[in-house]
Amino acid sequence: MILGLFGLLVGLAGWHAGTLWDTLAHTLEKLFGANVPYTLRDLDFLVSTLFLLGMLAALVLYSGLSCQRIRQADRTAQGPERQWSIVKRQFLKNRLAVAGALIILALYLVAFLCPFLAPYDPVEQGDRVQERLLSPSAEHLLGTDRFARDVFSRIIYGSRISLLVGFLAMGLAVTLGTAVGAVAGYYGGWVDSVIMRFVDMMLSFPTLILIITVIALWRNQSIWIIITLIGLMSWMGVARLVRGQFMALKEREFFQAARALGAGTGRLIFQHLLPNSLTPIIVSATLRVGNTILLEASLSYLGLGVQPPTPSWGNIVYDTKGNLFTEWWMPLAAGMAIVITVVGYNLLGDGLRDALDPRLRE
Amino acid sequence: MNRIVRITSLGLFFTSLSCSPSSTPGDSPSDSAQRVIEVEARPDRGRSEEHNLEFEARWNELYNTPHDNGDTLVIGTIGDADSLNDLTSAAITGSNVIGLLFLSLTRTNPDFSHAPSLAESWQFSEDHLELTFHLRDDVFWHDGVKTTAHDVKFTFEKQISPNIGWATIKWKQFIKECVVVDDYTVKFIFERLYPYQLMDAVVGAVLPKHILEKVPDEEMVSTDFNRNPVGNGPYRFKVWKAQQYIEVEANENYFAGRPPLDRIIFKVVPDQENLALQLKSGEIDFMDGVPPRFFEELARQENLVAYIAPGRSYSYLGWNLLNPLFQSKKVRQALTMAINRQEIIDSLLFEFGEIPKGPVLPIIWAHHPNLPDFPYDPEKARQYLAEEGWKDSDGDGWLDKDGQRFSFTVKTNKGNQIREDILILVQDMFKDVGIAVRPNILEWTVFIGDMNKKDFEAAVAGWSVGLKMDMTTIWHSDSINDKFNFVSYSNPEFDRLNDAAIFEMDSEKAKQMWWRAQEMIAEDQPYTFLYSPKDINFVHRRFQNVQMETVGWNYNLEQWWVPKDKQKY
Amino acid sequence: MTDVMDQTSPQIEVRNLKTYFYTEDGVVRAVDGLSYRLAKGETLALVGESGCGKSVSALSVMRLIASPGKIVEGEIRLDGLDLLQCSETEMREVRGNRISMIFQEPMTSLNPVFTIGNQIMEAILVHQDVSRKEARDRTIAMIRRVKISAAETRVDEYPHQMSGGMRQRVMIAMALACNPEVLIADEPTTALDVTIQAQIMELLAELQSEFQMSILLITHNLGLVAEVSDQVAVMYASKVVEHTSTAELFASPLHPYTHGLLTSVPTLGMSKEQKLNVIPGQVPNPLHFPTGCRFHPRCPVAEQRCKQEEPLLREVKPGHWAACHFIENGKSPIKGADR
Amino acid sequence: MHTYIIRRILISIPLLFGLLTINFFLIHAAPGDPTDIFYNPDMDPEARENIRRIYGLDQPLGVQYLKYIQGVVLKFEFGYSIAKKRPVKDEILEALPNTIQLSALALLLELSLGIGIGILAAVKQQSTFDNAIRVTSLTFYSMPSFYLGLVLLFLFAGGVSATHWFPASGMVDIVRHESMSTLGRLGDRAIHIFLPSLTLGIGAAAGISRYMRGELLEVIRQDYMRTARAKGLTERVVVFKHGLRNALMPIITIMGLSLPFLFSGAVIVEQVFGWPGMGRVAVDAAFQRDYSMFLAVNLIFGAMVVVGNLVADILYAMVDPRVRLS
Repeated sequence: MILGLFGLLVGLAGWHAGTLWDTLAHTLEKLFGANVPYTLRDLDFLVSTLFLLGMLAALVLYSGLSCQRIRQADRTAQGPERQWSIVKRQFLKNRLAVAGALIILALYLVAFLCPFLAPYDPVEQGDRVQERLLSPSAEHLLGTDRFARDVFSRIIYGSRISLLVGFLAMGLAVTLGTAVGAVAGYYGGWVDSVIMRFVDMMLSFPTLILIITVIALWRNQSIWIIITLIGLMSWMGVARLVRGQFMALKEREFFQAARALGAGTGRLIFQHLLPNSLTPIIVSATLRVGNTILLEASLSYLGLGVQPPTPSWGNIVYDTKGNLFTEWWMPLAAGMAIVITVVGYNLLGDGLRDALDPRLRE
Repeated sequence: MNRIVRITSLGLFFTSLSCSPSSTPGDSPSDSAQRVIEVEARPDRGRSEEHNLEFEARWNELYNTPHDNGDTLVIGTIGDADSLNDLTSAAITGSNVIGLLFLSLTRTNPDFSHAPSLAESWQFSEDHLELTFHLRDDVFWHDGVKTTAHDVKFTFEKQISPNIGWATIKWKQFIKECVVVDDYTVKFIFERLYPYQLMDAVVGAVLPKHILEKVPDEEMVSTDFNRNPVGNGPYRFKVWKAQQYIEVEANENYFAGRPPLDRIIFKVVPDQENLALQLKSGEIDFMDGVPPRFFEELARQENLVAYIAPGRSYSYLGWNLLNPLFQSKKVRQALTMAINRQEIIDSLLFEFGEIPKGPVLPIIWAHHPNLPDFPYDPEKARQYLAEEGWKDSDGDGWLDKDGQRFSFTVKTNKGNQIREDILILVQDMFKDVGIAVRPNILEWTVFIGDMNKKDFEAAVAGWSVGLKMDMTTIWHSDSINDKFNFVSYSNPEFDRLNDAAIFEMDSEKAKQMWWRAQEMIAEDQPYTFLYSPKDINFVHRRFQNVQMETVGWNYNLEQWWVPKDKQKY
Repeated sequence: MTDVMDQTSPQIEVRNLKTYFYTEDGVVRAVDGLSYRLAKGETLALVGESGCGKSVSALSVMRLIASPGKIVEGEIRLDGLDLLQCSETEMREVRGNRISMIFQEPMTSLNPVFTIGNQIMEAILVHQDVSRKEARDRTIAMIRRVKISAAETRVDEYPHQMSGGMRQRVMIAMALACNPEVLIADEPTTALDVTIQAQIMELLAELQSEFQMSILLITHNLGLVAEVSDQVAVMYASKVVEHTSTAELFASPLHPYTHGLLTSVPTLGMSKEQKLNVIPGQVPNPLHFPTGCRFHPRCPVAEQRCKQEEPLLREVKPGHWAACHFIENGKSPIKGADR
Repeated sequence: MHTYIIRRILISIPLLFGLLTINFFLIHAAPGDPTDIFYNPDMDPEARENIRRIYGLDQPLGVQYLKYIQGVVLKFEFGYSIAKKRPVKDEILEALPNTIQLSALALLLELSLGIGIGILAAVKQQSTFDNAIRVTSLTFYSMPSFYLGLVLLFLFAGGVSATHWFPASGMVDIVRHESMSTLGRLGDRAIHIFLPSLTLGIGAAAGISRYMRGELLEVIRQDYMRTARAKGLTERVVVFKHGLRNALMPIITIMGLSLPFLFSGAVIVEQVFGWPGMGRVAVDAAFQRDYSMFLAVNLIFGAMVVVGNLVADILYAMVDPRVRLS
């Protein structure tokens, strides 16, 4: 089912360019009149993230239901609702985790509402002679860059790239990793050893350098290529994880039983193994988002990120580090934005782990 | 020293150079309170075969001013050298070091005329096809061997060897052979007559035969000499730590006497901010091609002196003439008028630059002072475009013509922030006249590849102007394929003029032809000539006798010195 | 039969011990007013269903209750010394030295990364100042004592190289290394299979007579109790409900719960018609015990009174203590309780 | 043991081979050409052709591949660097020690800081101290290395004159180093390597401390800890002897896995602090399409990762008696 979701996901990635957008935009124009707050780019982001949030929700739900399955399999007398109330309580109890969740939530709101929140258009340039490199003030909270663009607005819009990259790349990585890990873990034997050798090989690439090379294969680094590359570069961890899970679960009674009852491969994987591996997958996925965001930032810093003038936090730092002597607040702010986001995701991930993982429960 | 035309790549390799300061020689800035020295440009004298006594006198004066020895100069450079062997070096850092380690037959004067160096004197034969050099007999390689005519001949043979791939091999194309008359006399025999015979003969550092003759041509690219050169110049090679620094030390038995500074160290720092930081904190003493954005901060530093020199390079926005969009001259002129070049200079170069009207910069003798120009005028631009049929018929704010929107991609190379910025600015400026521009910033190698394949609509790039007046490789229709006429500019009349001018021995006649040629290009606007950046150099004020000259900031590097009481190291 | 309660100088005496756990959903009264005495060289069995607070009480004696658990009240006297008044340092002197403990799961109770020898020696080295050499010799001797063959080689083996039974022997060796006065055995055999169980218990009995130590045996296995213990204390819902000599208990269980407990295990010579008695309902939630007699919801003879009044543990007949309102002159309220 | 190591090495050979192959075709597939760095109008197309011929770039890709592999396998020869005008081997032999120096120190920092803080946080679990530590370490963990580097650079390397305590780039004071006493040189190296290794190590350290905390909390729950306490051991002995050793085992594996990230980090850090290491060589090689250099660098990185993991596994087997290498 993950694969299915991934299918959709890829579809979306391709789809975003498709004509469907124009029609969407035009209908919006008809609805709101000419002055639609959202541009095509916005819609693009909106739909994809909404979709992804949906996907995550689905996954969590799925894993929740499956938790119940494994509980019963394990003969521990706990209904799903009890299970869930525990998880919920555990999570809410963890103040840091809640904080993380709130940060992420806030960030998504910001990303969704950019057109309303940002005081200026992020790429619109002001009077480049009079209004460039202004210091922070009431009308320009973080001053303006050398194109007289409002840095604050750029950082607000930058959130979209980072969030999009983080989310999509992670989705890709996790899906891929799960698929590979599942195959290796389920079949074991030589299949496993071949796959794992490959994983080892991938792991021994210094990611950044490889991406630098591969990215050159494309003329212009559209955000989608970057996302794909980052995804393709960071699935190995998940693969190992899932494989391990499968290996362990295969020893469990409920699986032996199911197999003894002659359940088919598909059923075994999707009904028994996968659901019970989801908890760690979700946790590691959440924690992974942070890494992907950092990777995107590093790429942008090397000048390999999204093409200007589109703002991303990474390329704002890259772009304004020359001002460090004088307008130091610009790179500082953009960098802090990255840090806060990643912190948010990691807190969230920790929280989820502590909540979902019974072993860690005090 | 050997300066050549090169595409300024990655923005790291601006061939920098300044002109003679208004201040008189010897009087160095630290005496006067002056901390920013603006230098006025003076064009070279074109074809110059006779000595320029005035400059030679000054050179010797500089050399003989009483001075203290000692101290070290740390030069910050963003890129490492690739080789210290003139035959294989491609990076600018390399050629700067080579300038200190090796002698050429002649030294270049501030006005591009030739001064004695390894060669004491030279003269042409009657038919002007033979050029004889008389070498000094007191020049020694750093390993003690004498430098002789045999080295000169050997060097020439290596330079033209196809199995070595010397970068400026083309300069030797009209030299038939090099003959050793006696140990200190060498003769170059030319196939034909042309203005730059002397320059072509002397270009390139003379190399030690007794060391390199053992090396097969194919192995020249990787021979140990590339990293452990033995020269005969004022400084001798000491150590090169890859990606860290190259250190040279004073050559005690240099024929003109020991240079004052004990050591000169080229420190490699791969990051612009870091370099500026070290200049500020005094970890490095000198940096050329300082990005304008740092000027303000660095000029504030008490212990730094700035030298502002007119640029030897210009950046342009080239229109691919094979693309139907840009085939109309009027459209190209309109595009130029749509760009506020002064603003680019003001905002991106912090006013350290000028608008070049044509491809030949003021510092070149053939420069045309009043070319037709297309100053910023969006109104006129729209009008021109309208006349060419580009109107905003569907009222969406973008110009269109028979249903096709006026939009194109502008490519440039990554790493040169100013160029990247220009794309952003230009995109905004074109928007005002209703033209949609998509920036596309590519890696250097990819960018060059696309330019060669003509796989671009418009591109921002730059040329740095060479010593020779020759427009062939960039503008001639023969250069369209796998040469440097990227935009495929083709104009028979221009070709004819150019070909004639190259070989015109009469400077005045030549000048007229070059002017005509420049007018054509200015008229046709195959490029929009964006800006010619001034070159910003910062040097620590303790250094005396700093004489930045037209031929480069390192014109008299070997003569810089520091008073004992001010010496740092 | 000797009189447990006023026996001279009990080895260990627990009075009205209360250990509570302060969880976010409320106070769990794991041990709630527990009292018992254990005489020198004797074995007291603490019996009860799982979750009735047996193990917690044991850990309380060792003062190994970690937060959110806390000993809120009571006395624990070891030869008159009140452990609850001891400082942590003094307590450390007691642990593993005068009182030591073996745990339920031999598989996980040994540290996987140290040799068993190392782990036994540790105990000796902390409590007695002897050279490592000496300590090692003793360790080997100890291992031999618990009937592990080839002690000299076994001493350097790691837990994972041993069977469950072996590990439990190692645990015992570790516990007895400094021949303690009291050994607390918390379900020492539940994790082992029957044949091994017997061996281990045998071993314990042997060592007991050898070391003259008292054993507090915590178990739910009445079979074991019958075999080894001199005294029995039956726990229900964090309290002792009956306390007497083993023989007496099995002869005439007075408390309805004890009765239920006994009749719920098959005994030899039990005719087929006699069917196993099952105690209805389940163990009450320690978060909120029933008012009055905590057993009343499950008690066959419970009445209104049981709901209000909490019965005290009283001597219902000489040497026999029980907590039930309806025990008159040593007669169980349940018909045919005495056999 | 030995057989195990040998077997592992044998297994890793095809792995590295695959790595080499993939890289080879990747870098050649990438547009652009190494001779582009000689690009200037004075160079005739013929001259470029000469260079291409000298470096054998004119031959079909397959042939180039076979030749390269042959060179590597038979003569352990990595070819010539077009950009550096010298045998690849020399360049690497110069850069590798520097990167190893940097990474090693970073690793040391990572472990000492990470483990130390992790333990503190675990022992003081749920205390405000614990939370403070967690948030701070998380912040560093979530900080892009280039950003941290930039900040440190400007705070302590000259941006703020008041706190100009460290040099901004390089490995040594290139002017004075030669004339220093042995001790002086050591100090010189120390202050030069400090900021880079800090930048590289601190993020990872934060990561480790997070793991460490988790592991220790996990271990503290184990039965054998109770046993240890029951023996009358002091809490310190219980935690540090019985707890730590168990908690450290997973850290070893993580350490092994963290190597590639360390190298990726080096790419950035070396750029920011002008550290003359493999990272910079790699980036240059990638951008300049310096084929043989690029391949060699990646091969080395790969090999180091393989060895690192091997070492990690061996260490693991040493601390965990349950694991048998065979």
